[in-house]
Amino acid sequence: MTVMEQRGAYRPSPPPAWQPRTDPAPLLPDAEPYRVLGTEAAAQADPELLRRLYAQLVRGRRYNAQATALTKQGRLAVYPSSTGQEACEVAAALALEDRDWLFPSYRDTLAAVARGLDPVQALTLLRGDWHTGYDPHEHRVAPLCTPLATQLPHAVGLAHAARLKGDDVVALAIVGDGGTSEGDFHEALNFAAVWQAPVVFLVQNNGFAISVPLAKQTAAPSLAHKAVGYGMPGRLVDGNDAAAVHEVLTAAVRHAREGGGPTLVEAVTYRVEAHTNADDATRYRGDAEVETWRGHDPIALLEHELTERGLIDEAGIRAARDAAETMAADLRERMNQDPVLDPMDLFAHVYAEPTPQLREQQDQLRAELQAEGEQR
Amino acid sequence: MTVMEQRGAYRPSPPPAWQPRTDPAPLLPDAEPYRVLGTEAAAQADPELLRRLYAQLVRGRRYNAQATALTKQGRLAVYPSSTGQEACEVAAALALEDRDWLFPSYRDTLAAVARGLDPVQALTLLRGDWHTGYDPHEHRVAPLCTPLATQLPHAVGLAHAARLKGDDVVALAIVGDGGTSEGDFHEALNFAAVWQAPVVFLVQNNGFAISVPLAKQTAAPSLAHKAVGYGMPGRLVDGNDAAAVHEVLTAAVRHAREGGGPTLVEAVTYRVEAHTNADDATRYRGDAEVETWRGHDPIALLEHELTERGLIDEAGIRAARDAAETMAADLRERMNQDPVLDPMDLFAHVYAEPTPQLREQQDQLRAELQAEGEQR
Amino acid sequence: MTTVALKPATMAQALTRAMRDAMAADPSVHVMGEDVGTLGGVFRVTDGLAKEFGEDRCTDTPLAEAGILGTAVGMAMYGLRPVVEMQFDAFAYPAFEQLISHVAKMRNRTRGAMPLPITVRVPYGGGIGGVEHHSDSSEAYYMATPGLHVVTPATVADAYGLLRAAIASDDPVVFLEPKRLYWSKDSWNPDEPATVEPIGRAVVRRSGRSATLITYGPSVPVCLEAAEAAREEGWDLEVVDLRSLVPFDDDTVAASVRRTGRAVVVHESGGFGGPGGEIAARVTERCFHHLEAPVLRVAGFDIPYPPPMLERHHLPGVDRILDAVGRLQWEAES
Amino acid sequence: MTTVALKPATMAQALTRAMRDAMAADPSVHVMGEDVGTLGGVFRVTDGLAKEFGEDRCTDTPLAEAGILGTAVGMAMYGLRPVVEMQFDAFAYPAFEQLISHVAKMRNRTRGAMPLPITVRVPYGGGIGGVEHHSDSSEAYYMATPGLHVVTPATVADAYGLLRAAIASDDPVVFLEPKRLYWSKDSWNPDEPATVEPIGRAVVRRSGRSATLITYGPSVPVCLEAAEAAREEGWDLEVVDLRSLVPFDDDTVAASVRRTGRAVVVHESGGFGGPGGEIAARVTERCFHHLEAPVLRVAGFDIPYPPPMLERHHLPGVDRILDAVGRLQWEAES
Ligand SMILES: Cc1ncc(C[n+]2csc(CCOP(=O)(O)OP(=O)(O)O)c2C)c(N)n1
Ligand SMILES: Cc1ncc(C[n+]2csc(CCOP(=O)(O)OP(=O)(O)O)c2C)c(N)n1
Ligand SMILES: [Mg+2]
Ligand SMILES: [Mg+2]
Repeated sequence: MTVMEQRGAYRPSPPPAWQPRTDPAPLLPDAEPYRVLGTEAAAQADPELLRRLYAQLVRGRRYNAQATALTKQGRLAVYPSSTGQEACEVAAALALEDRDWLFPSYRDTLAAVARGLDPVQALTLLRGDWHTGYDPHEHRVAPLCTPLATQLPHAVGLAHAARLKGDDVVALAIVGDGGTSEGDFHEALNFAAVWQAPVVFLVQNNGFAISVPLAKQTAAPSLAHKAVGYGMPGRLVDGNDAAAVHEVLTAAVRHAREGGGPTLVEAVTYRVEAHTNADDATRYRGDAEVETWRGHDPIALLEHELTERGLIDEAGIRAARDAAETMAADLRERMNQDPVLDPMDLFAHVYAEPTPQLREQQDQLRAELQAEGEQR
Repeated sequence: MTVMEQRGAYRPSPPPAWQPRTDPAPLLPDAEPYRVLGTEAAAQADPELLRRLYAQLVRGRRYNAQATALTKQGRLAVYPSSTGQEACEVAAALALEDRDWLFPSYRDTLAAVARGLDPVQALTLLRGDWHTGYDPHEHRVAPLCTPLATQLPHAVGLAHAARLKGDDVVALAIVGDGGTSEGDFHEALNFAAVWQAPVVFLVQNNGFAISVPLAKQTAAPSLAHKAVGYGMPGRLVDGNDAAAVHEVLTAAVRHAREGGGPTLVEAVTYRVEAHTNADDATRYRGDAEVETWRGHDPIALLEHELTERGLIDEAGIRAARDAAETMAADLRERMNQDPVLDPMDLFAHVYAEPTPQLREQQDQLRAELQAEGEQR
Repeated sequence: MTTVALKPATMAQALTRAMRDAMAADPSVHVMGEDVGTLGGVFRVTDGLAKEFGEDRCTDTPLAEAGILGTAVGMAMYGLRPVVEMQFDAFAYPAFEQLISHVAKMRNRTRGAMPLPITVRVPYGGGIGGVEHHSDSSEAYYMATPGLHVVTPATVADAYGLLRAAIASDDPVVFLEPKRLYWSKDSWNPDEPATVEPIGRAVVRRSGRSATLITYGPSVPVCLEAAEAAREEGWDLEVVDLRSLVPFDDDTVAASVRRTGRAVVVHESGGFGGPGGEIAARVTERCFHHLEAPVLRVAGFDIPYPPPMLERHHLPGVDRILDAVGRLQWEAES
Repeated sequence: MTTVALKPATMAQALTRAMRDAMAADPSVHVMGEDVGTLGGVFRVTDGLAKEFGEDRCTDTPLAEAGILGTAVGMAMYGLRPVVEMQFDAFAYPAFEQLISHVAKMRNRTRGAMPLPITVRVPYGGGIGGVEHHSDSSEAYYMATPGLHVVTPATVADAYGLLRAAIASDDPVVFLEPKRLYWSKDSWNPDEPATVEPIGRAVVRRSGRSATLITYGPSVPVCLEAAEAAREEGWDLEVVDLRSLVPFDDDTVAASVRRTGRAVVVHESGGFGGPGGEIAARVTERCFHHLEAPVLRVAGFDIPYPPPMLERHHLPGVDRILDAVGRLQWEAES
């Protein structure tokens, strides 16, 4: 066989496989984060929704403060606060219907709580009496996910399965700016787009992954610009503007519900407190930056809007605060009780039925506990 | 502590962290794959370069044919042909300086050969007498990489290390359309962009990952659109137009060399033959598609240009073919010799020094071989 | 459902049949992976499933193993029973995190609220002349991970029975398919498929009185061959096919070794840190006073899997097994 | 180089000092990982390195473990000596493919042309009240992977010595740091750092005649404590600290067991498929006729690592070790 026999024909056209596919333009995010509060768009917002958001923000802030306080009292092993990020947490919860699913990261207990989860159950992982402290099916909240970005493919798979079954279910998954660097982020978004799965990916860009600032995490124009590479819309939103986050997420959820496929939403926000109570943020950032962000506080932004426009009065504000205090008091009280633990639970859920090997170990621990009990 | 004390101040500005960063516009690929041959741009091309590319394409096609023939003769365990993709393979090799590094995937033995590697060494992996059949340092060709996309972070690390050492070295890594779905692709591009490492990523979009067509692999407008999500330029090129691929890659290499950071290049091409000799492509695609692509053959495209413009004559074409035949004859002859193997090599390179455990196993095999020898 | 005459059948065909029957019986069974749909898998083990059940039930995924297993987790969360194919042993590694931190742990993490009935099919082991990264024996990784079941068939009938049991299991199962047995044939009758036994039972493939060969998967036929050859040397070897590495059938194995008093564990996986250490240790714990000699191990060398032309020197063969049997301190006997 | 008085020092400080000395001695040593630069690591083990050597030598990477290890591979290909930090044990899993298929195999794949002198530091094990995925004992995975060295210190001096040796090694080393010993103190003198012994030597931490406890890393102090407690029961226990799991110091271990005739392997990792099986099997192979009882194992249970409030029931403690010692068939003695 000679080379010439092997050679194909000449045709000076563009490569045949290539066709202009999806138009990229509508997938690209706007040049600025979308805002509602303090802009003309605010006039369109539903006052009732704004008041609901406000009450939840106030409650969320109080929840964060209470949880952090519990770490100091030794009642929580660790707490990653979402103080300053409440608008994202709350809007994510409120953008979903009951039948939808939330896939939180380890920082998003507040989103789970705003969705209806008992705060004590939400904090189980961080108290340390078990891992996931709730039945995920009850409120359709997936287990809080510690390994970063690894829950994103779960959200895609669940949404895909629901669609295959003909169920009207959207999954909303939350990930941090740092988490976008993981391979699982990439694979999840790609699967979602190829399968046109009803998923919304919410990136809470809070400026840091523990000590690592965004500039060391990515060189992209914005994280929302990643969307076009998967063929899904990317949206950029002011993450401290609860009305804006809610609007953008609601639109993305609707888009997904209507068969439009996934959306990537980047919410620009800031982690006002340290990474967790165990972290020392002064090692990697200055007070000035934090102070600047305190000037863009999600509660203040919304309260200003509500007050300015006469949508809330002193009593309304007080009611929100009181409700938050009640939640906090109840949480404090219940967290101050020692959980009742059964060490034998260690073996109860490894498999549907313990293996013969586990049964032996179970017997061993039982005997040890008995001996311990007798000694006392 | 009450909620109000916890609350920050009001400031109706955009979120402080957010600044318009990199301008996305220049990072986006053109709407159509860039072409040179058969367009006005061809007039600008260096005739000497075109002739060099032509000779290499012809040689590459012959190399592919010879390697495939060797599988039929049982001289190669398996061969993934790059027939139809020679323009990418050859242009990748020629776009680099000697001091640069090439990171091929398992399909890219031709790129390695075009870079100067002995074809027999390049085929060692596929013959089965060892894994990497050459010293990567000699021609600065990283080991052929079978696990898809996993060599991309290596390319980034090497380029980064060279830059840290002050060396003028660019790394060019090749990956398939399927490989872009892997997490390692994502992580490699992100690291490259954050570190501004001198790397060029060449995606050979040949339409398939074994049997899986591009439409099941991605929903993106193009694979080159992924670049903007990392903050690097994305370029789309006709992968069968050797002059175009060479020009785009050369520009990307220069950009990297000058400190401009990485580029993602998508070359639109087609895998004319089956995935490997062991594959049956009729199971997943029709002849018509293949025929269409044979009409956009890289050799024919370039030969037409050269002939039309009088840059090559019959003698020149014959010379290229003769050189290819000589290479093929030499390759055939050398591959028809049985490689000399020493089973004791199994232990020679696991560690710098064999562990005591390996020494025991070494002794065992030595004794077995001796016993075998005595039996004969 | 039409009946296909598969008599004699290959192990690959039995596996296909198991998935087909499972999919027909239970609409929540979904097959997914690279090239499993249109192509029917690079080993043709999923051949015909997409055609019969549609692409939504047998899906060609994008090329990303963590994504495949990760989305399977989500699908299982929603009540499906994904059967995931990893194309080759070493290409399952990108999915390691999903397997270890989620698949293996989800039931436990959620106190049983979220079991994950996922079957992860992994073609494994060597002997087929595969180039690097295509012949790993990765069972040690899976065995060391609580929450996973780990099974591997050695016969055509077991391929069917174990895969049905794996898919039916409410726990995740790593289903290791010995590549070099894919084309092994048997006169297995697919119309009377073996009763599906629960996972976890070893089987004595050959009875013997001198010593026990404990093995599984690709090494079972090798051990049976060795047992035949051993007769010439005057040894009557028993061969135990574990079939399930997790759970481990201590009863069957210990009963055999107590009878014979001597044992060799045989596998293709590297010896150091491989399954054989665990097996030898547990046998010794249980049978110490019945042992005439230490339990020995015949395994692959502790090296990266060799290139095709050298693999025969690596793989435990009949001679190496007989050598080990010879070292079982027979002098003590006489 | 200024000398810091670190006397007594913690294990964390000794590790920092080892990296600092290695970086000062060899400009090709680069530290990289999540939060290792400005913050100095979540355990502060890289504290001060970025300040002293600059961010190019101690680099905060993007958050992606495969990317971290994968780029380290490329850096090592170009002659650097990367010291990679994985933030926690379970967060090393996303890098598994890079570790198994590239880091462990590159030297072999290239016939020695491309060795990869990479140190992968992995804080491992429990006992610090970490939430899920923060307390895995993953050594079994690494032990089963030819091409890797696997070491783990139990003392402050060894932390320094072994890490220097790991960084100096031309082979990749998985360096397992027992998290709960990070703050253990010793009167180690950093100005006369222990001579850097080559990797692969176990050490007898306590001599005894009744039985040998074979252990490593976080379980060494527990075994020493158990040995003290055992005196009351009339047992004089020897404690062997393996320090290196790969290569394994068969000579030291076997010599001890031949002396004592009895052995218990103790580790925190799960028992089934864990390091103990390998260790028990090799000890038995070598010391069969010296053994008065089977080698027993005291290990973590075969379960996902428990939540903080239950971890004490999982971790092998003094009582469980003494129970095992008690089962070493002492009746036979009398
Ligand atoms: C796979 C993985 N790697 C590392 C970690 C350790 N870790 C916990 S939080 C964190 C930073 C996360 O940053 P980001 O994604 O931005 O979320 P944020 O903390 O800001 O909410 C890191 C590195 C982890 N949990 N998972
Ligand atoms: C990590 C990994 N997963 C799966 C495979 C098996 N495999 C080999 S080639 C191939 C398809 C590759 O497609 P693409 O990246 O488009 O490259 P092409 O073959 O078209 O050159 C697959 C799935 C592999 N080699 N590595
Ligand atoms: Mg963040
Ligand atoms: Mg392809």
